[in-house]
Amino acid sequence: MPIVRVQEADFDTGRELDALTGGRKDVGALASFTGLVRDANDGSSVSAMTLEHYPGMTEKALEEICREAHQRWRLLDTLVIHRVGALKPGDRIVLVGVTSAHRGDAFAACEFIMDYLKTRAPFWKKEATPQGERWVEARSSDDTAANRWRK
Amino acid sequence: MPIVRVQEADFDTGRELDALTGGRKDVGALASFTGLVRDANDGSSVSAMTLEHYPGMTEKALEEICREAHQRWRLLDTLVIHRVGALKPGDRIVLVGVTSAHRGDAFAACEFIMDYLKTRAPFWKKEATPQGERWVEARSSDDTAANRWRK
Amino acid sequence: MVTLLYFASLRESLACSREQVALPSGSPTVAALLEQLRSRDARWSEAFAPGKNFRIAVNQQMANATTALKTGDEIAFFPPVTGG
Amino acid sequence: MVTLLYFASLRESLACSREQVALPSGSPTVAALLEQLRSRDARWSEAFAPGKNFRIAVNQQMANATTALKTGDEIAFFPPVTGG
Repeated sequence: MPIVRVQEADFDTGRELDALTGGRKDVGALASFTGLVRDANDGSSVSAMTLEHYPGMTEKALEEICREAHQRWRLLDTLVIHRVGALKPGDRIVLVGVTSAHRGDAFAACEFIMDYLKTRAPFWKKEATPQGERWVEARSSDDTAANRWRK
Repeated sequence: MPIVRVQEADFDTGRELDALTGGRKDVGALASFTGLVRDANDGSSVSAMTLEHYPGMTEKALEEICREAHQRWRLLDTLVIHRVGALKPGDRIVLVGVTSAHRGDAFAACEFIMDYLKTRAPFWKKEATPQGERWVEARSSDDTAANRWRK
Repeated sequence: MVTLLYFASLRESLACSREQVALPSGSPTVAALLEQLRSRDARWSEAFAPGKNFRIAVNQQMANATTALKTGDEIAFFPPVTGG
Repeated sequence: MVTLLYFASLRESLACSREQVALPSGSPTVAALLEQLRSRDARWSEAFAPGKNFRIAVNQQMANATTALKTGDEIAFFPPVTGG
């Protein structure tokens, strides 16, 4: 089942992942990914970041990505938590967790969700650098990563 | 840097992953995998599991797998914790964590470490089933998974 | 009327996050709406110039220039996304 | 002398986890050691029969039948691994 949350608050990785597996005895594999704010990007130091999103569409897009993952692989649960608002280097941005009986499905679905989130979920990053604020440009490598999953 | 631990005790996933990223501001991506004991395998219910290993060689094999991952991808840290001894369904068996600036490297290395661990690290599982105890047979799908990474 | 939303760099360069406009007449599409927006002034025509890399959502689903519009729709314009 | 270790199902079927044996004479290899073990009795010859799926480590590194042996080596025999 997909669980999707968009929030300003930080999250507790251990508690979230434990909740995905806790009490279940049919989970053999839990793959997870955490994205964090780096203090450097595209050759500039980064002192702060602001994450804008499209309330309403964001949640729909994330749920749709998770549902597509459930259709493609044999999964038990999927979790996406994505933060918005003001963040600083070292802060967590996103957590994706996927449980399955077997690791191949869990790994593939976790990476798929991240690749699709990067290209289809309406979030935008603005970085504060010594040269001023700047919107992060979309990377063609993210499109390439997402296109790998085309059937 | 590779961190490898083989232990009977359970581990705290959140604390271990937080320690991998904590205080660093150059980590953009943390990929992790947790393997757990399932209550069913190969058509039988499983009530308990015992994990045997080869003390000394186990740690060397895991460190070598991590070092190979560091050679293949641009990584910051790698972590492997593997439990041995008596386990029951729902228990954690293994945690692999990989940090990198970018997610592609972290995902690939995390899956690589699991695939190599499954085929090269000297652990053996014995399951208790209603028909008695049995040693888990190696899966050809694990060899196939590991062979994907051959250069 | 339809609701238009602008996000991120597009919101900033147009100095507008949300507005209500009348639909183009006939069988309106996103393309007709874009034509109407471009006709406002240089800033708007540049933001939505052909070849500019922006995304369109209609009622919170990804859409494109040929997507049909009807009264009450929520149409969003934004740059390529950069979350995660 | 060399130390031999047996793990998992092999340890159980041979009823032995660890022993010390003399090296085969000449330029000893794992193959010569295996020949010596097979000559013990039916249980040992079956456990290490050609085509049996077992693994060999010498001094905690994966090895094979052609690996050379010397006094003091630790040689381990075990089934394919199943951790994770």
